[in-house]
Amino acid sequence: MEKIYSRPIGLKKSINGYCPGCLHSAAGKLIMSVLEEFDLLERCTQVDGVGCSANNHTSMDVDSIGSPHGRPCAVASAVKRISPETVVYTYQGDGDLASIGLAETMMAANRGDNITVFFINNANYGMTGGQMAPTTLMDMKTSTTPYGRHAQEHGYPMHMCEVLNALTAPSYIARVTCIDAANVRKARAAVKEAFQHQLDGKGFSFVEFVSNCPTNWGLSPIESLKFIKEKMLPEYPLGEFRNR
Amino acid sequence: MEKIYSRPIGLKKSINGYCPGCLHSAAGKLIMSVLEEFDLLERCTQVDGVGCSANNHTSMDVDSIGSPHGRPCAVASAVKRISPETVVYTYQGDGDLASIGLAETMMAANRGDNITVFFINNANYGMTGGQMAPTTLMDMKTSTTPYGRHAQEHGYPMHMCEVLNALTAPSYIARVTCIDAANVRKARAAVKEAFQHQLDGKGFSFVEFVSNCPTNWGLSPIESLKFIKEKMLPEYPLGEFRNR
Amino acid sequence: MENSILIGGFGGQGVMIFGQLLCYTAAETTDKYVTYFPSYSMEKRGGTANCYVTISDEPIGAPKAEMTDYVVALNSLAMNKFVNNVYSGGTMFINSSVCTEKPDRTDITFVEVPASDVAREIGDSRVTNLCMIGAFIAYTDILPPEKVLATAFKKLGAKHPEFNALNEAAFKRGMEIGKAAKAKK
Amino acid sequence: MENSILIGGFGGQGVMIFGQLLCYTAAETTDKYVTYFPSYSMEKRGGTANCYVTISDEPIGAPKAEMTDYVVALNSLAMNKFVNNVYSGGTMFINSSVCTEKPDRTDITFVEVPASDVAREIGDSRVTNLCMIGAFIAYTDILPPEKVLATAFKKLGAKHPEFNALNEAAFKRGMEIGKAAKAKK
Amino acid sequence: MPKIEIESEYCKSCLFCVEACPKKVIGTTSAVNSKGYQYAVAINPDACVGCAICATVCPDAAIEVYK
Amino acid sequence: MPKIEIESEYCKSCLFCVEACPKKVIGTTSAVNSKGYQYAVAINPDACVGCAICATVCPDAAIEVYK
Amino acid sequence: MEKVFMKGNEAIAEAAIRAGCRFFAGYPITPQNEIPEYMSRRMPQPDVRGIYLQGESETASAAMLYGAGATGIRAMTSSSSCGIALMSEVIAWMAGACLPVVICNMARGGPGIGSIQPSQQDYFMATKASGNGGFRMLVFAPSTIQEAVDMMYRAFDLAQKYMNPVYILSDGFTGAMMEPVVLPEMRSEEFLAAERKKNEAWAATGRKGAARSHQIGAGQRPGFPRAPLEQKNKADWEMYESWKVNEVEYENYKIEDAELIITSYGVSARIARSAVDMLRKEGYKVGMIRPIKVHPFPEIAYEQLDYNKLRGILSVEMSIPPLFYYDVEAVVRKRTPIATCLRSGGEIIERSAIIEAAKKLYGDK
Amino acid sequence: MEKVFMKGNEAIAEAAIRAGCRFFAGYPITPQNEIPEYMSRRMPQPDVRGIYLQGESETASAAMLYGAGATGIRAMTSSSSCGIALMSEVIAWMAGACLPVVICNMARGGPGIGSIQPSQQDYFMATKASGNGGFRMLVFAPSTIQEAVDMMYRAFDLAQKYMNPVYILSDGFTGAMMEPVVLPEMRSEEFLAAERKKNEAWAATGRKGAARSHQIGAGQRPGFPRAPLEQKNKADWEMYESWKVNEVEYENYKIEDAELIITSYGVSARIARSAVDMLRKEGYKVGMIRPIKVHPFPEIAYEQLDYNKLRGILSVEMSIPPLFYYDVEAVVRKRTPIATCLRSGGEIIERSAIIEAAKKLYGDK
Ligand SMILES: Cc1ncc(C[n+]2csc(CCOP(=O)(O)OP(=O)(O)O)c2C)c(N)n1
Ligand SMILES: Cc1ncc(C[n+]2csc(CCOP(=O)(O)OP(=O)(O)O)c2C)c(N)n1
Ligand code: SF4
Ligand code: SF4
Ligand code: SF4
Ligand code: SF4
Ligand code: SF4
Ligand code: SF4
Ligand SMILES: [Mg+2]
Ligand SMILES: [Mg+2]
Repeated sequence: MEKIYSRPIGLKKSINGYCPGCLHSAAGKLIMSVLEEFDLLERCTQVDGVGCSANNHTSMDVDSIGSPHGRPCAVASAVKRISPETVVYTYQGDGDLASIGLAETMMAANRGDNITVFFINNANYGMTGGQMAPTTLMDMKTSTTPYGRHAQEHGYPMHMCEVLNALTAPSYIARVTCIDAANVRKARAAVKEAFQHQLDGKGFSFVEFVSNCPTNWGLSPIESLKFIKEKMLPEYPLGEFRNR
Repeated sequence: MEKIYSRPIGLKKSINGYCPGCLHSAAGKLIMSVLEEFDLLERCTQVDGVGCSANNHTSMDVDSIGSPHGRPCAVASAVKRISPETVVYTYQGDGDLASIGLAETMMAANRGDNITVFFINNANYGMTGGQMAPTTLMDMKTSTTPYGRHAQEHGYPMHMCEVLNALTAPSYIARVTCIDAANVRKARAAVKEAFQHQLDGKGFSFVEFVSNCPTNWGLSPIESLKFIKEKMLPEYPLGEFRNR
Repeated sequence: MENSILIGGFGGQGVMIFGQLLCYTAAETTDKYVTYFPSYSMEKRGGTANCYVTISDEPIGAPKAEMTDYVVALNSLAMNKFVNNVYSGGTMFINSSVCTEKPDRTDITFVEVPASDVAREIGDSRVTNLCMIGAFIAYTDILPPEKVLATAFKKLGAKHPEFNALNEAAFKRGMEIGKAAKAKK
Repeated sequence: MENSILIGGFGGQGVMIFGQLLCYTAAETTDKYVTYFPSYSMEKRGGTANCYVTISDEPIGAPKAEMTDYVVALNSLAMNKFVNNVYSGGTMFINSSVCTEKPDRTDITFVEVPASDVAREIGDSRVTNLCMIGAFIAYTDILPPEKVLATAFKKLGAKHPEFNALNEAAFKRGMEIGKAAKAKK
Repeated sequence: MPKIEIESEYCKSCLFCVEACPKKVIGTTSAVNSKGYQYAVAINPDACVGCAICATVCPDAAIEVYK
Repeated sequence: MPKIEIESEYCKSCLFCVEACPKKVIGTTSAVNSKGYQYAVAINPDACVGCAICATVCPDAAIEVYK
Repeated sequence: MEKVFMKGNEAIAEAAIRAGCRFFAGYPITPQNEIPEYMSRRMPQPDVRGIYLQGESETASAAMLYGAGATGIRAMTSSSSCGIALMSEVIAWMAGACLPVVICNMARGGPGIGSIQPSQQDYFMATKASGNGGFRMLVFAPSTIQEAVDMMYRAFDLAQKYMNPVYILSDGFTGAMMEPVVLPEMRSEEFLAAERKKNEAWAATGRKGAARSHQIGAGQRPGFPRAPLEQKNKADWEMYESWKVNEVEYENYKIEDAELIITSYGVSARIARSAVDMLRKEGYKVGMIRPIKVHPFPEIAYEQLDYNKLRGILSVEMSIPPLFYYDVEAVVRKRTPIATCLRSGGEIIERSAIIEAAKKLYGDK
Repeated sequence: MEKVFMKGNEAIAEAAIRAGCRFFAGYPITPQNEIPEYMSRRMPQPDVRGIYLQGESETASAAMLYGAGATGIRAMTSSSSCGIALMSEVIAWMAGACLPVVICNMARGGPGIGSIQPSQQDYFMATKASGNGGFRMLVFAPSTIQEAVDMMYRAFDLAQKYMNPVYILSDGFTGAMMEPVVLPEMRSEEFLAAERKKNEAWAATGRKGAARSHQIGAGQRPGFPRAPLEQKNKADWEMYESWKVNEVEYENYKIEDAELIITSYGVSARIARSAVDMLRKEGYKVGMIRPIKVHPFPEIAYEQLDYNKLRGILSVEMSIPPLFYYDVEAVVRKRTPIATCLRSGGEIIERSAIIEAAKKLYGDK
């Protein structure tokens, strides 16, 4: 009998620190799986943002740099320029990438630094207890929008793929989700494509995962998938925004 | 005999600190002139970035806040929310607004804060001696791109109007220049429109001035206008990007 | 008189509510000094969650007591981790439904409360903690049971009045278990 | 021996070049200690620009001397601002083309150099500073004139060899003026 | 015959696999792992067709599939 | 008759007005202001038509126009 | 007044509001999240009508606070350790611009991200250098929630009085724990309006007919004409010196006959105090000096000791390397031995360790 | 070696490159712009082949440096005062992650934006708290361009030796002035390759068959397994204590028979030295103690003084309020009077003022 689906070898042999049903785990799993397929586990560096992604370094067995909150892209740009033979990627939440780190993200993209950026959009600050993020949906209640997110006061959800698409340099931009098997497969293909861009020296590649935060959304894992499908995806349409 | 063109009363009765032919002066003059027309000189607050704009507070006779480098939009957002009856606007260079302050600029825009932002794009860091800015043109030599700006190393010029146009909240976005009388008149109209948006409570309004830096460009004032026309404008097309 | 209590379990088991119900009751119905100190692991769910409660006649210096008079363990992880935090002569309450091997310490008393089983019988695993509180209060007499229950109604019933009956049932069953244990001592 | 010199003028008048030519010459052709300290106002153009030069046989403590042996003023603003920075007995060189009213201090010597006029005659206002240097060197004998001129050729002529002739002409005219003044003293 | 293996210590009981399996192979029992999670088990292993949907959706990579 | 007034102390000699004036009204002389700038002057005032182009382009608001 | 059982962070937030805080900007960071969260709920309420604004970062939040300060409204931010570090530049600007704002640091382990557990490793950052340029602030160090609440209330008045940021150096322990607390009275709308009115003499919210336009900026005193920076530095220095006379605050606890002094501040002092009590019960003549403000440092408290009588001083803090210790050492001037009892990195100091260290220093008894 | 007449900033940049610096990230700020500008020209040259990267801010530049540090390459950043303040959080991270980087502060007036003129108002920020968490760094304070160059050269070795950021606290004066300087030898490619190779034991540039993946992060020692934060804090403390033995550097100038000691550091000390010379010429028995590193503070220099002989100490710095003074005061322990001679806000201290203050303190002669 042949093993047709295995746990990626880049994952440590222990339970990780993410909550049950958190799709952070799913994204990490795909990244490890693609690195394994490309035989890059031994020549990659992961740059983690601050957020629930801080769990990564306890579960992923690759070289990694825990970066100051919001600064992974700046850190990764330096690492890649110094060590071009290393595959360098960041792993960041929406607070990290789209709020405190927005300038670093956009400027690395604008410089066309040859790095890959994974963006976990769960519409809140998961790690710190579910505060409003730039990506929080309209009317969504969070611990700092107790009365809901309202346009007048808080503006609108931030669409990072679309914003990055306004820049010249990025070479690959895609938005995916892991809510079901079909989407997981598409997400994996996007991760692969992104790394391929880096291997080909094409510059900045970016994959946004429309994700969940069952804990802070106050939903069961299954309910949270439904929420993604019904609420998140209409706001954050999936697809490839750029592939050159 | 009637005076048909006067020095705006918002300008102090002394020479300002800008270099000869610097269009910073032109932008400031237009802003003062529109504030005078709208009778807002007594109820406005100007938030200055750090850059050559630091000259403003010595020449403009309105309430003003000198803001930490890059943070005018955050400062202005707070001021406007606390004091909605005040017309609040920022005045920022490209280093200030599009580099160190990129996150603050974009997030104020994304929140739709009811402020007006004037952006002086002179393709370098004027105040500090002409270093590369995000807006520096391709192949342009600056004091930190001694061999020219090259895509591979430095990426591409940043188009702030276009980037902001990828956000939902902003209500007015325009790019103007002051290289000749016709353009000065259009620029003034844009300044007026921007303030009108704020007076109407429509949210974030943004006017980019394609400007010059004769000193650091190493050109005479007249040559610098030619450079804008021939090199800057093809990269930074003028026009209204949004007006709702 | 100072009573210090350490409550430990998994996140989601109602550890914090346990501690807070004691504290609110003490703070709002007595003149005692009361402190509450929560301590989470990084993970929000699945991780460990503990809290420290001190109820005292005098100002409280160390709200996170190294050694406490009582430890309440809602799972075996907490039981094993905190068994040495009980003062000699103190008491450890264990959720015996899930804590199978009792640690061997002979200088403290163990009160076994099959709280998870009770909750399952009552029909909602979320009332495990109320059962433990019932047992704890009945055994220790630290606070009047009716006051604690009233606090539970006030704090937990406000949002979910439908839980009041379940909570009360669990609390009462816990009290019985606590009383029985006390009688034995 | 320590010689301290303060050069002042508008940005764009070649103040910094004046100072640097002295310094490079001293540093590269003598064993002396040399320091150069520039001081700009905020504006890049049109603002004031000054620099301090010290050439000494011993290590230099204060590269920005409060009082100097010599002040060179390329405009009247600098002249009036710095006239009191000259040690009693010291010398002030003024660009007499633009400095009309000489300040009244009798304990120092004024050397008037119509440098802007000379430059205009030579055909380029940018050589004003070279004329001043010529006068300064001829009057003070601080450095050998041919070395200073060689430095000018090396530093300024590298990018713009077409200026060498103009610079030399200005320098020489300045020297004549300086020599004449020296003869008078 | 296709089969799945669930590493109970990695499972967090999110139930994604339970929901996703087209053959209703997976469920939970009262058993919990060391972290207190009621882990998933192949309660109906014979129905498994080895489609790997469960493993694909399992965020925690707790499932391996054999065919 | 239209005329312009240039406040010499505000002028930085950028020459924008000189370049822009359709009637070649403006030029410079050897005179400098207190900042050392060779300020602009109406050297040919009678030609002025009061179009205010010079004032419009003067970044330093040194020109006022009467008509 | 009524006692309420509250979480430290929430009590602090409510105290700020009662003191008249009507603007809060902040960015999430554990262990102070309940402060912004509380503010986001509370500010819009009809009895407050204040503004909660979530910054896109600590830098932006501080800049928002800077803007708020420039309007003359009572305003604050809070964060924790690395988040406060990220505010350094703007804090220096606020001090440079003489803005009456309040900054609250619910400190955690460090350096950098450190740990989310409570710590006192920011002592130097708070008392010596929260940014560039050598400015200083009044730094309160609450030992209990009640004290935190009272300090927060006073902080706004002091910020206004001195036209300088006031700093609350608390910690994640005090923020996360709960305790009964008496909340201060809500400042009246009239009072706040009057204060705001006063500030119109310099606030940059539109000139409104003022003789001079108001310009706020680092290096300028609000409402005063521009002057050389050195002049402002000097005026600031004079103010700091005046604090040494007027703003020193500390507590002596059982020191009269003490042969051993435990000295500590903030949450450590709370624990140390109970160690003093227990040591006293065992017959040790132990007392405590507790700076209530850690800047200005209460040198006088240590000067007044009778060093002939002392066996030593035990300096207790949750920081390794010790930091508070250096200020103690500087004032004690080797007149008696100083020992330390330390924890760090988020570990909470144990009373038993303090007792042990005290006994050791006390010597044979 | 040949003397060249160079601008301080450029000499510093060249010295860094000769010491093996192969990565520079920075953001423009006066008065240190010639450093990044020089780096942008020099790094791409064939004898260097290093990387110049302009950050989008000081925060980003510091983060880039953090990333560079994590690769084991020799790397630095430079900035000035408020720019350095903006790096605080990341500097704390670099200390937390034990990265061997070099940070250069060409200080200017403060607080906040202050002035672009030289100043020494960042003394506390540099020596006591460049961020959160109580970490410390070796802090060099060059007095001349030559010294700045030599220190810069040594800084990289020391950063590597201690696996801790090293800080150069210079100022806009030293950066902007020009002086003849002897540049150190260019470190060989072989030496640098060997150093880089050593760092592969912990660098995070791809696992390459290592037994354990390498993880860099604040709170972790590179190459070591994860341990509790407190343990790391303790190890850091031990390192800091070891510096007090091994890294103290200061200069005594004409102190043998001195009855008055002038003490000063950095650019002020340069000016003070010439004041000493002039005072000596007038017959005053004056000497100078000059810390060469300002952290660890050279306490021993002041301990070795014969206080019976002294009329006093004059502490000279370009900072109001005085900061360096406090370290002097702490070690002098009231054994002799201390006076200050200060300027601030970008004003440069005058030799005449030092002389005057010294004479006053010296008393009748
Ligand atoms: C400078 C700084 N500010 C704030 C924090 C606190 N912090 C830790 S995680 C986090 C939010 C992370 O949210 P996000 O990036 O969306 O990640 P998620 O947890 O949602 O995956 C914040 C604000 C920090 N560590 N550092
Ligand atoms: C935090 C910080 N970093 C850097 C500086 C230095 N600085 C002053 S002005 C300036 C550049 C301004 O360039 P830009 O915004 O384009 O304005 P311009 O002068 O070109 O109009 C910089 C980097 C500063 N003052 N503060
Ligand atoms: S808090 Fe939210 S984002 Fe973080 S691990 Fe839990 S579910 Fe995932
Ligand atoms: S340096 Fe450039 S931008 Fe600044 S005032 Fe001069 S010309 Fe204008
Ligand atoms: S492999 Fe397919 S059929 Fe088998 S358990 Fe998984 S999902 Fe069900
Ligand atoms: S999907 Fe994975 S983690 Fe979730 S229940 Fe199934 S096996 Fe467990
Ligand atoms: S108003 Fe018109 S014609 Fe008259 S000077 Fe100006 S530009 Fe020339
Ligand atoms: S445009 Fe204005 S500043 Fe320029 S030369 Fe004419 S008058 Fe002078
Ligand atoms: Mg998130
Ligand atoms: Mg610019």
